[in-house]
Amino acid sequence: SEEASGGGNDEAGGSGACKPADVKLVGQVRNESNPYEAAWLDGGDAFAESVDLSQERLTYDGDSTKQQEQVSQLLAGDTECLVMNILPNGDSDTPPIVEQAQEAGAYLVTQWNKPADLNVADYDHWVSHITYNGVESGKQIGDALSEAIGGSGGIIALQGILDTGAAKDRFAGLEESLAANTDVKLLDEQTANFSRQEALEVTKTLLTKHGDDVKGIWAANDDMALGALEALKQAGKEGEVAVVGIDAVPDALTAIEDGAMTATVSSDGPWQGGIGLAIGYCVATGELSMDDVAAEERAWYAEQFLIEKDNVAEYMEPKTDEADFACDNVFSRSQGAIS
Amino acid sequence: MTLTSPAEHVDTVVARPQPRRGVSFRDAGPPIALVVIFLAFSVLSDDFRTFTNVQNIMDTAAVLAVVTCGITFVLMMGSIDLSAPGLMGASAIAVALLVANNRNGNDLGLLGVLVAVAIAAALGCLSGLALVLLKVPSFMTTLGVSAVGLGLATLMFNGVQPNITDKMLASWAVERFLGFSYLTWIAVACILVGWLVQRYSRLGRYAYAIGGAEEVLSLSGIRVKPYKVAVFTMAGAFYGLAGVMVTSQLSAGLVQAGRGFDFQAITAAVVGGTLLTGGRGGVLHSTVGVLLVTVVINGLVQIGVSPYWQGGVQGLIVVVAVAAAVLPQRRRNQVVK
Amino acid sequence: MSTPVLATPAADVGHADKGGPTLGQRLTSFMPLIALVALLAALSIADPDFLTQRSLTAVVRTSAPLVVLAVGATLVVLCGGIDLSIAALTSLSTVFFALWLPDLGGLTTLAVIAATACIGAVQGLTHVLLRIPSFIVTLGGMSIFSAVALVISDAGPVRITDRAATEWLTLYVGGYVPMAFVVAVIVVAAIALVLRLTPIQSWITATGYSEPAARLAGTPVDLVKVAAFTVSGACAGLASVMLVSRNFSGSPTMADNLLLPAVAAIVVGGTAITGGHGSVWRSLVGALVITLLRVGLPIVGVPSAWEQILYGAIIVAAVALTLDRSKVLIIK
Amino acid sequence: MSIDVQPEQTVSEPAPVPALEVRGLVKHYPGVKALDGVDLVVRQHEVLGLAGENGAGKSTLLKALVGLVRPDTGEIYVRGERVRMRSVVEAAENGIGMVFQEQSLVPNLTAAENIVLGSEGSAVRRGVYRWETMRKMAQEQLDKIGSDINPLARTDTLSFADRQMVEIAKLLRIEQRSQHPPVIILDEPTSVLESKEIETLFAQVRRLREFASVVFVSHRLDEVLDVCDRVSVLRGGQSVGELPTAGAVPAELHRMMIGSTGSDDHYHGGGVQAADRRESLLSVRGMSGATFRDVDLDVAPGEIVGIVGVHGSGREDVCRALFGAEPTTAGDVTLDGKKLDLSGTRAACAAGIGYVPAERKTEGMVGPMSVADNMVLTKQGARCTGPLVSPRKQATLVDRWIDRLSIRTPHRGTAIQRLSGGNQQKVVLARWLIAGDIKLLLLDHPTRGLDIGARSEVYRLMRELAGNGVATVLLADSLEEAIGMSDRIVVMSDGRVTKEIDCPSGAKPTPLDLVKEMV
Ligand SMILES: Nc1ncnc2c1ncn2[C@@H]1O[C@H](COP(=O)(O)OP(=O)(O)OP(=O)(O)O)[C@@H](O)[C@H]1O
Ligand SMILES: Nc1ncnc2c1ncn2[C@@H]1O[C@H](COP(=O)(O)OP(=O)(O)OP(=O)(O)O)[C@@H](O)[C@H]1O
Ligand SMILES: [Mg+2]
Ligand SMILES: [Mg+2]
Repeated sequence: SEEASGGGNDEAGGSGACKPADVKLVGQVRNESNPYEAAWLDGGDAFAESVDLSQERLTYDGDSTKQQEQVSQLLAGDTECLVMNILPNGDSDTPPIVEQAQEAGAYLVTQWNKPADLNVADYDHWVSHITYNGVESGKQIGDALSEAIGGSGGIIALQGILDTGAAKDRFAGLEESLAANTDVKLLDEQTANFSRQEALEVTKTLLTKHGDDVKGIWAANDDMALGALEALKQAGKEGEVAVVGIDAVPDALTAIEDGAMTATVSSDGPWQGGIGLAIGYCVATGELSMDDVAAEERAWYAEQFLIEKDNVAEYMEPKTDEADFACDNVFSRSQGAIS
Repeated sequence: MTLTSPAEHVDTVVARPQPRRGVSFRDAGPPIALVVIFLAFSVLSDDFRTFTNVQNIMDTAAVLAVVTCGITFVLMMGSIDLSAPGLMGASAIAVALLVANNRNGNDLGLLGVLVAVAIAAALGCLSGLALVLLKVPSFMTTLGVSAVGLGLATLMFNGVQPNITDKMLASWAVERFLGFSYLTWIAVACILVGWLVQRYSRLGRYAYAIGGAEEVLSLSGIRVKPYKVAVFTMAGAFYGLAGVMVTSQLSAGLVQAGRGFDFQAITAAVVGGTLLTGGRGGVLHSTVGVLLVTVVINGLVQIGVSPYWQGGVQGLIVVVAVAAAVLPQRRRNQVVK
Repeated sequence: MSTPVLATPAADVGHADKGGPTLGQRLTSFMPLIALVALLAALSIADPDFLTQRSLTAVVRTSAPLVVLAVGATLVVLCGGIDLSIAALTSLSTVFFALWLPDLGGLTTLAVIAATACIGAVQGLTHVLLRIPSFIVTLGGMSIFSAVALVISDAGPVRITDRAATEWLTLYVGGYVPMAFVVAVIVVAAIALVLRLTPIQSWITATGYSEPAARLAGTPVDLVKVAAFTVSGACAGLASVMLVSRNFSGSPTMADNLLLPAVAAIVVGGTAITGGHGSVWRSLVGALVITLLRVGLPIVGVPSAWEQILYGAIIVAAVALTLDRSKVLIIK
Repeated sequence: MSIDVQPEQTVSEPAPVPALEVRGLVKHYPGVKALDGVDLVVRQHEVLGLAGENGAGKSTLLKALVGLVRPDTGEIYVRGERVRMRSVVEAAENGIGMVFQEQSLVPNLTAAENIVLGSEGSAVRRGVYRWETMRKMAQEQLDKIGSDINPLARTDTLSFADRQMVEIAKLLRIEQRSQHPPVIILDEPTSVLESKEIETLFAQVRRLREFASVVFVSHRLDEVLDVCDRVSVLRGGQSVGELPTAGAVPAELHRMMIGSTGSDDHYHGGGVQAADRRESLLSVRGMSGATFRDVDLDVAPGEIVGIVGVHGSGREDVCRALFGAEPTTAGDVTLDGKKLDLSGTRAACAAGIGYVPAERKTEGMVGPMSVADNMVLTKQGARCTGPLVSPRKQATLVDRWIDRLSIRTPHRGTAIQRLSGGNQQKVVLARWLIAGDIKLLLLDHPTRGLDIGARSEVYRLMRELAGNGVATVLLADSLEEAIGMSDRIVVMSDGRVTKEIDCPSGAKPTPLDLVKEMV
């Protein structure tokens, strides 16, 4: 049952026999106007170059419908050797993408968002789904925050876009962390929609509301953490309140290096941009047979690291290793199947 | 026969209604709503009625106030302007790349700010030109120009976040004068300038008149097109400044710096009593609207409304506030669009 | 009462059937189509693969929800108002659909449309009774609907397991024409037909051009406006069913980004945003233009930043082409 | 043409250069020839009347003179020099200015701003307003015409008549603008004025003649003859002659306008006798509203009741209240024995009430809609079979009424805003008549801006309707009209009914009688 439909057929299910030159690589993210996603697409370009192809860069402005529209249009073209590395806008956007890709016979890798009950193994053209363990990261930075404020005191939480899985998982992680650190008190939680600017305003308001009770700020991503830092600066509390985030965007790393921020969790954009295409490419060209893809490699957590002041230097320069993208090595960063 | 009718004795001169000066009753709705809402939150939350929170409200309102200042002139003409997000994005990135930053060696300081504002003004001018030359409704020209602005911003952004290291610009958001941040004072200055323009300049009065009866201006031999273009340009400059202010707040130039400001500013202006059909209201009206909207957002966080309900309650309060404000002016046959 | 006969006969009144619309005027009503064809031609030149049957089928299939949304809101715009809540209402009703489906089964579609029609009517009533500008009412509606959707969906997508209820929308008529688009066209045709054959058309037009005059002529202005909002709401409901059939789930933010495209579709079609002049057919074509721009530009390989710049420039140019300026005296 | 007259003016010469001369002006609109070779001469220091039926082309001609209409062919000479008017500014520089038929003030600006609009001079220096200078400038203009309007009042707070005065005050600024003696064009300036204001205006016109030429248009022929030195007559876009006013009578002028002998009996006699008014169709008891109190009013079937009163007497609002367009606070109103629902215009229409508003342009018609659509706007049933519109039925119906009322329009599908004012009014009137189910007509200045022929037709129509049992409430354009048309006159003052005067044909009161009651 674990070996499900993937390898069911004698033609090796979704495994393809495309000539490397016929493969068409597509990377799709929300927009190119934030460093993380721009780096993702650049990573994709780098991989494409390594196999003498080019990547078609698509962006959909964080607009779910536009993403669906683009995907349908893409799949209305030639799909035989199409490889897509897609960041679905939200959990609910994944199923239609998957179904369409399956129907059209394109090779699909998705990242970050997927409804928990959607099973990758049920589709032979949905090669893989990669994500980071949000509960884990939320908990890691929660713990780091507790430690930074000395194990007791009030904190405030800035949530992401409320209806995304990432926001929920990360907040669940915080709650786990709080359950373990009983002296840390969650004073308030508000959403700032993953946005730096909204985080600035919400934090300012919460700072006036709770004043000096606020010892730490937990943010569901680095952008909001950076917004919170600005708010602290404007309130004259720079350095007095610990701030943690997730994503390891360059600015956050700098902030950690400078001591303004306490911790973040790495997610490696360039690697994500490359790895999705690499997996799809390997399967499309037949270098990797779907039969050989283990069940726990169909949907998996990628390796992530808690970055604090002591190890930040290692992450300052993004290093994507071409070896990561070799067909026999594409799952090297797996931390196990998504449970 | 008509002429010689002795009816001329009839027209007894009734005491003429003296014109209203200062605040008139029909303008009183929004300020009253502001006071009521402020008092209501003060009662509901002790944290709300602190001086620091008032400071906070003012600081928060600053950017929106500047955007609204610009949009008010456009609304006064009866046009609409959705270009704030694009123009602010373009100017935010531009200023971040022009003052001292981590991306390049530029260090233009105040000149950089001026260039960024000028870029936004030029884009605003483009909306105005498309409106008067191509005769495309402002709704569309500004929507289009906003997209163009975002595109330009994305081009300049080029994948790497520009962070500012410029001391002067960074200080705007942090340094305080008389308890309020420099940004708040910049907003106050903008409102003052806007008000003076509206009341004492030909541009402002003509913008107001265009909203009242555009065709009459042409009949009086006034070429309205240049004024329309000028109004959009001026609005663009205000958005540009707002983009710079956001950059100062965040110490970074974001393409999304202006996201949501278009509808927020229109809401604020309308809540303050500026009519979307033009010819009514003004900068001071809009300022009241900005404060009202900001107070509501701040107050809801202060009294701890669930983040899930925040948006909904805000929407409800805006509708109720406008309903209360128009109640005294309800007339039959009144046109409400 | 017998109709009075007047002494002075009409001297030289030339009201014979000459002087109808001239060729030029007729041409302007085809401008949206011309814009559409020109855009399609440009995209095909940029990427010859774009002009395939499969690709065109995908475009019309994709456009269906936008067409329905735009057409509903067109009625409100024709009356001189604006409906900013359509997108949020669509999102909300995708959640309704997903939540109700297990209980209502096949009736869910009707129930959702009825519910959104009622919500539209409530907005319309708020607008006409409280005399609040439609811009504000629907802006408030927009945030309220979003909040309700977030709360009832528990801030996440609600999957639907029983796809039978929306299966029909994913079929193809004659193997090529997507059912969703056929439904959209039927909606447009039905609305257009009702408008054409009944006095409602002239009520809407009069209301849009000059509300005081319409009111003093005894036109049921308030009724017409409430009806327009009701239809707009119902269309949002139908659009949500189409989206659900495509996404297999309801989500509280699914359609939120369709607001500006829908309004842009209306304006690109040449309907005057100030009210009075326009038609639902124009919005249909406008929605196709907008869809082509949304999907076509990136697919033919325009880079993201340039895509936005082109999008901005093209919508302005399209309106410059399609708007019949003889019907709209003052362009605001 | 080769009249290259000497540019330097020698006033002593026997035939001085005309201030303005027009030759062979032609202007086509789709389906109409608005001007068909018009010639016109305006001499220096004269008041020239321009007469003609509705749609004769007067406004078009005058607009061509100030550059608002670009004629197809033809020449315009100002003081002997050929000029091409391309804009109002150019016209003003040539000393030509115009008060438009439809009011053209910016409602949300102050009167002062409106007066100086477009010629601010020292009131705006380098783009900056100097309010005090502006107020003084405006005050000066207002003083000239003896108006006591506060220059800093917002224009939309002023009455209709006051706004007209502001327009004239504004026009007189042209004196400052051109070094030549100006030509001042007044297109129907009196149609909304009251007698006293008309007198003031005429005094102004006479004063203007001292240093300017004036072109004056009015449909009140007696006015034209009174104030003008000479009248030029237009018919169907052509000049058909001119008439010195000395000794001329209105009938003579009217004959020239319509090309045949018209009837002198404008009001067509008739009317109901007091005895016939036993049961009233409309009965109003103690109706009160924002601007009127305790109004009692009865109108019998077939009766025409005129309401007279000065500005602010509340008579317009009474009319609107009866039509459900203005809220009432108290009162019983019954129509035909049934209680009348005053909650909205729709109920009023359904009850068989019709209303013709005074502000035709904004309230009476929907400009961009066709003549046909405007005509059937209210009584949709008349063009429908069942719930569906029948285009054939509509065409027949509309064309029949276009004929009946001699509406000059190229086509029933022409936008009503392209028609001349008088023809627009006829369409609006027809709106209430087409279904033949009207019981009560409320007419607010129904003949405003109508030529004598059209007016006569409206009167005839009113009589005809009255003869068929329609009750009419008339807010007349002049006291004479009220007296001539009404069977009974109700005087209102300060929101109350102060007097009722029987007004049967044969025993009409004089205007003086009414005036005494109105004060
Ligand atoms: N002496 C003056 N000094 C400066 N401005 C003046 C003066 N007189 C009039 N104005 C201008 O004229 C306008 C109309 O004046 P008024 O006070 O009647 O209306 P308002 O209150 O501005 O209108 P609204 O009700 O639309 O706000 C004012 O907005 C003002 O700008
Ligand atoms: N913009 C226009 N488009 C088309 N036809 C027009 C336009 N303006 C005027 N006309 C037509 O030209 C003719 C002359 O109109 P004009 O307004 O000059 O008449 P008038 O003599 O001023 O009438 P009135 O006494 O009613 O004001 C009319 O038949 C009218 O329908
Ligand atoms: Mg005021
Ligand atoms: Mg005229």
